[in-house]
Amino acid sequence: MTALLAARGLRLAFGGVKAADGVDLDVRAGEHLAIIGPNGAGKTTFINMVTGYLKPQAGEIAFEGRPILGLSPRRIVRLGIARSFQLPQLFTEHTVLQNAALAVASRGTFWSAIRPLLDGAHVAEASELLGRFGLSDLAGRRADALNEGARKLADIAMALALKPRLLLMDEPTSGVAASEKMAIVETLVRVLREAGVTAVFVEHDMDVVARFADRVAVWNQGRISALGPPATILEDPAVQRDVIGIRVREGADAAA
Amino acid sequence: MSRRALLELVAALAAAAIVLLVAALVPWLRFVLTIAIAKGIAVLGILLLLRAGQVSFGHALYVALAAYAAAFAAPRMPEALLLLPLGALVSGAVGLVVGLFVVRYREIFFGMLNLALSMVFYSVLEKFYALTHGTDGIRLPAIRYVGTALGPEEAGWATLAVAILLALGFGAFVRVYLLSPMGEALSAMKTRETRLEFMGIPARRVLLAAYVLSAVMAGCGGVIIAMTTRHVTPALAYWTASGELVFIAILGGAGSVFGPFLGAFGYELTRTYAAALVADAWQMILGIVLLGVILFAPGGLWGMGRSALRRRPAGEGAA
Amino acid sequence: MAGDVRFAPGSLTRRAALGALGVGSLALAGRSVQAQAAKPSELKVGIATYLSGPASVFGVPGRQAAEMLFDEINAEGGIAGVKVRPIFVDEGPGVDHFVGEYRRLVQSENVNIIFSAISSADCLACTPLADELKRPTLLWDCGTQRIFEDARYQYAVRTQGNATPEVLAALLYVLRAKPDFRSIAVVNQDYAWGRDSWAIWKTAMDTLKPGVRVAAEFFPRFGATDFSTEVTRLLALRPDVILTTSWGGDLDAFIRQSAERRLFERSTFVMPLAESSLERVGKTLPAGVIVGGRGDHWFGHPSPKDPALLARFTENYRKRFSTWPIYPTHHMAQAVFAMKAGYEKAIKAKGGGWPTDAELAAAFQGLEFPSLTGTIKIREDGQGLEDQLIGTTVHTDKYPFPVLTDMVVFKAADITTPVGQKSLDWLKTLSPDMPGKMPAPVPYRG
Amino acid sequence: MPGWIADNALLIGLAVLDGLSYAAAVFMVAVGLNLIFGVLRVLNIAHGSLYAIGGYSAAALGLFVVSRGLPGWLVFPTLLAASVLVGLVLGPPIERLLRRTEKEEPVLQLLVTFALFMILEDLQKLLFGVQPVVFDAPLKMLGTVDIPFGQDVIPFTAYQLFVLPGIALVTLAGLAWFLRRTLYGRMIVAVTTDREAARAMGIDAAKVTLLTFTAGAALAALGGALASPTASLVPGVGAQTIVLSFAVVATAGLGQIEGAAVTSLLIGLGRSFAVYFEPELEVVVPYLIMVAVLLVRPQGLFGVPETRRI
Repeated sequence: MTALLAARGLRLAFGGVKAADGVDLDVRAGEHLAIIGPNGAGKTTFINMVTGYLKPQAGEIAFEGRPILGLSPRRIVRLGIARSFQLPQLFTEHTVLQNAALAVASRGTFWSAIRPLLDGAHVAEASELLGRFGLSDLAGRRADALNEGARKLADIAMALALKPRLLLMDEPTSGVAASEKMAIVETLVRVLREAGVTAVFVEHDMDVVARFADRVAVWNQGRISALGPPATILEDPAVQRDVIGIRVREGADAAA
Repeated sequence: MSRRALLELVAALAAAAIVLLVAALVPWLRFVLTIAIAKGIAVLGILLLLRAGQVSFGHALYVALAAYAAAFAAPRMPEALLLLPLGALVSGAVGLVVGLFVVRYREIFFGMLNLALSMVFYSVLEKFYALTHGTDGIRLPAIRYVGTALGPEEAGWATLAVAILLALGFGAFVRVYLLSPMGEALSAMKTRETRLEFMGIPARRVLLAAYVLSAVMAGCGGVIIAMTTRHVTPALAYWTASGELVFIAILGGAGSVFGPFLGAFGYELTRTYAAALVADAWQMILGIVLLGVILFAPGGLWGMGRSALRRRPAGEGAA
Repeated sequence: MAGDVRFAPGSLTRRAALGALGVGSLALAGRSVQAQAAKPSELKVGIATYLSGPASVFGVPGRQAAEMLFDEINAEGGIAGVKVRPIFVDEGPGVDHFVGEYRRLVQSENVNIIFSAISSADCLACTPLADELKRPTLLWDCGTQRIFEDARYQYAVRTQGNATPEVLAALLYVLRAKPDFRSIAVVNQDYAWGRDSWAIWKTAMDTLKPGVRVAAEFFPRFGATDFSTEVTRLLALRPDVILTTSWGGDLDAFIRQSAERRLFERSTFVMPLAESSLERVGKTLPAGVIVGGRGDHWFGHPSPKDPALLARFTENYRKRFSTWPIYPTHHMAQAVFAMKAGYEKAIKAKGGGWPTDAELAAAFQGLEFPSLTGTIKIREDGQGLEDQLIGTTVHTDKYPFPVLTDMVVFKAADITTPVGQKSLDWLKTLSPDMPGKMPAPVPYRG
Repeated sequence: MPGWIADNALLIGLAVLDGLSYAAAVFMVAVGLNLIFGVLRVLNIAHGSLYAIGGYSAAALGLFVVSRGLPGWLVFPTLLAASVLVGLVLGPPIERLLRRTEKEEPVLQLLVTFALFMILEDLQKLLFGVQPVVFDAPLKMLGTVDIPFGQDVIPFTAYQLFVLPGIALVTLAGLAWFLRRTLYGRMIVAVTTDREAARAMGIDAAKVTLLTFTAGAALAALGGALASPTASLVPGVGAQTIVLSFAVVATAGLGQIEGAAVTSLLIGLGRSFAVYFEPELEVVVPYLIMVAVLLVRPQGLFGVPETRRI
């Protein structure tokens, strides 16, 4: 299987903290790859580097065999890489439908940008997309009036509206009430499978990872310390100690 | 055309008719109304920028640029239908050059760079005294309309008519623009500019397009002002003139293309009546009006009118 | 409209009533503008002056003089039995607003005559309007010489001089008082008057005394408050003469900062507008400074035509406003006197009938009328011929501020650009013996 | 270039002296505006009016002190007292108005200050009249200092040479100390840097806002008070002062007092060099400096680039 995205030797340090310290990572076409790791390990940095928001100090990234390092986020999006955000980046003064429609319209050319945003084609596609995410009932609401779960889904829907071949998701379920979490994951799994999109997601919740991922990469101290199918990785004692264990303790602290 | 668009079109035409009627009934107001419409057109451009959350404290630059372009060209080319595109072109071209620079900045930096550039232009008008006559200004000759020389009275009417047509045209255009992805991207910029970039939309270019359009509209406003007062001075470019445009935008309300015109009428009429009532405290009256609008009706005159319209059916039901 | 109110319950009543009021006042405002030959019940005078911004330094004294003189005219029964009423408008907001105000004065207030304005830009903008709207207009204080040199107007005349004689008089005075000066520096405000007055001075100086070196040309921002850098530069340059046509706050600050740093000891100052600052700056302004007041205006004029008139005006003004009158009050008085004389002339020409606007406007052409200090004649081109008084400051015990000595009253006809010529061209034709022919200076008599 | 400097060494020396005193005057007006901007994120257009009213009040109080025959040195505390008074009387009500509109769009807050500017402009006229007001007792009391200039001497006023730069330095040092070493100062810095984080830490933002605004207003008034001995106060002086301060704030970077100091210095020196060597450029110097600085550092001289967390 060829790599859709290939990262080689990525290095990036903020002051003394090495967020990436020689990372090699391949994303295979069609897979759902989870990146797990302790907080502050640099997982989000990876997404930021791939999408052009941060520039690594060394290394290379190729998408479909084409180097994309140094391109602006905008160019990278146009090549077919979209992302969602840990803190959903919605246009808060717009309705959910407008958000989605704007994302749909953003694929268009300049002249289509002069047509009304809410004309037939944009709206039809945006509505259909929101429907797939189960957000139809909320389409008319302003984006700042949604609960966290719906905001997360809308955020991802907007990324998907760009028809990417690679979707990067930064903690798609963080901040969502535990009771809603699995429902969101089910929606996501279904929608992404239907769309046939390759997806990379950073996640802390091992249940989500287990349900969602085809492969898991463990990001620890700026390196990929383990990579493999969820069954293997999540059972690895070292991973449990370094990553999952910490999560458990954090959870215990929060509970106490 | 949607029902709402039709309704707005009817309202706009009715407003135009009212303006003409008032100008016919009260001759001296024709001048004030023409100036108000000219400023309204300029404020339409401010409205676009406000949508993106950016406040330019220097758009008087484009009003003045076009007004001076008209004043310089008028002796050789005294034709309204040529002066208007000329002013729009000059302002638009300078807007493009300046825009390429200022759209990289946001908020205070955006506002202050615009202010700085307009003040530089203001100084240039003073410094090149031999050409511009400084604060004395330049007088425009009588302007022809479609090649016809008109008497002062008819010229006044013609300018008002041109102003109204331009206002209707730009109003309709801005309404369409704001509802298009380009326009929606402006307000999207205000809330989440980074997201736009991650959607492949070049935020700076979205702002640049709006900026150039706003310069063009300010330019058209400037030419109308020049043709109406027939005397241009550097005061057109002073920073308080830019502040006035923002003032009008907020007074009218940024929620609709009607806002700028409501604001401009409100502003000019308040100023005129305040000046007539208390010649040496009109500023204070304007200030108090503005403060009142911000504190009690932050949606501006448009927002006030709309909520009054919304409330009315209920009121009638009760009565 | 009242009928609507009946149907409207609650809050609507108020709204409808307000609406009715609004329309009512608009309609009232638009009443006929065709007031003509019938004698009016009162004579309304629109007066444009600065009531806001830095130029209110002149605008407010102008208004005060108008209020006082209008009261005096009314106390004497008005003009031909008609009481006069001033309607003031503020020039502060700028030309585009002022043009609207001018129209309002004519078309809504339906004034009989307009006094306009302090700002040259306002005068340039409104003179064509005067002809367009056919309303007699007296240019009462603006300085630019361009108005009647560039065009002719039927309805507008100027009841005072203009920049050319005002600046030329000061130059002639310097050429006589300090004939061998070799260098000059200028510190003028950066706006039309500052630039124009320097152009006039420079052109005339190059004709009358070629070869004077211009050591520095400063045009600080209009409204500048800090001149310390300019003062330092001038202290280092030591020009023989320093010219400044600044006025108001700018001039006051410049005088104080120069005095404190002894610049007055190094150079001879020429300040053609300083008469209006004398009382404020007081004896900070040293003796030996050449001062003018845009005309032959000063309460201590050496030879007023009607000494009682000047004394009475000065005294009444001081009593009412507790300050000395300055040149804008004189200019306002000239406009008021011109209005009175113009009406009387027009009424006489009509054998006692009330004149139309056109007849009144015609009466102003060639009119001679008294000023507080002399007589002013309006030339056929509409320009007023006003004498110019220039003097040198001296300190006395009688006043807490400098007074003028070695006063020269220049005859207007000698120093005003002839009809049909442009100032800058005419100044190039002056003959070098001109300073020698000026009247003898008159010393101060306490 | 070195040749030119050698030829003009003496003049350059004078230009620096002039530039320093001008810079001090600019700094005194701009620093309060910058402080307020840092905390409230509002460009206070009424700052110019506070400057003017400060100047008028100082002149009025000073003239009163002199007319009563009180000891001359009292005029200096009078300048300070007038400024504090103006800050205390006008600062809190304006701040209240601004806080009322806090939830609205930023442009509305800006317009609130524009409205206040218009109101205060006329109020000032009603209170103090239109005739230029000067109170030059402090200037005269301190006399002049002769600076050698080749064979010549150039008198400078001691006020310009020592008092203005001195007070500016004391203000700068005092503010720096206050902001770094005191609790309230640190609260102000915290709110300036990150309002949300400061709130989350339990800082009473309302209190900080009130304190900052009052202090900023007093500083504006002090700027006016310090100018009153040399400058003429006339209607409209506020409008002209405020644009210059705007340029300083944008050039300096958000709320950075050191930035305001350096920018004032740049503008002061730039202006005096312009007057010496290219007078026609004088008026546009501040704007040219601003454009140049922002071209190189888009966040202002001392501003920290805002990295948005996404």
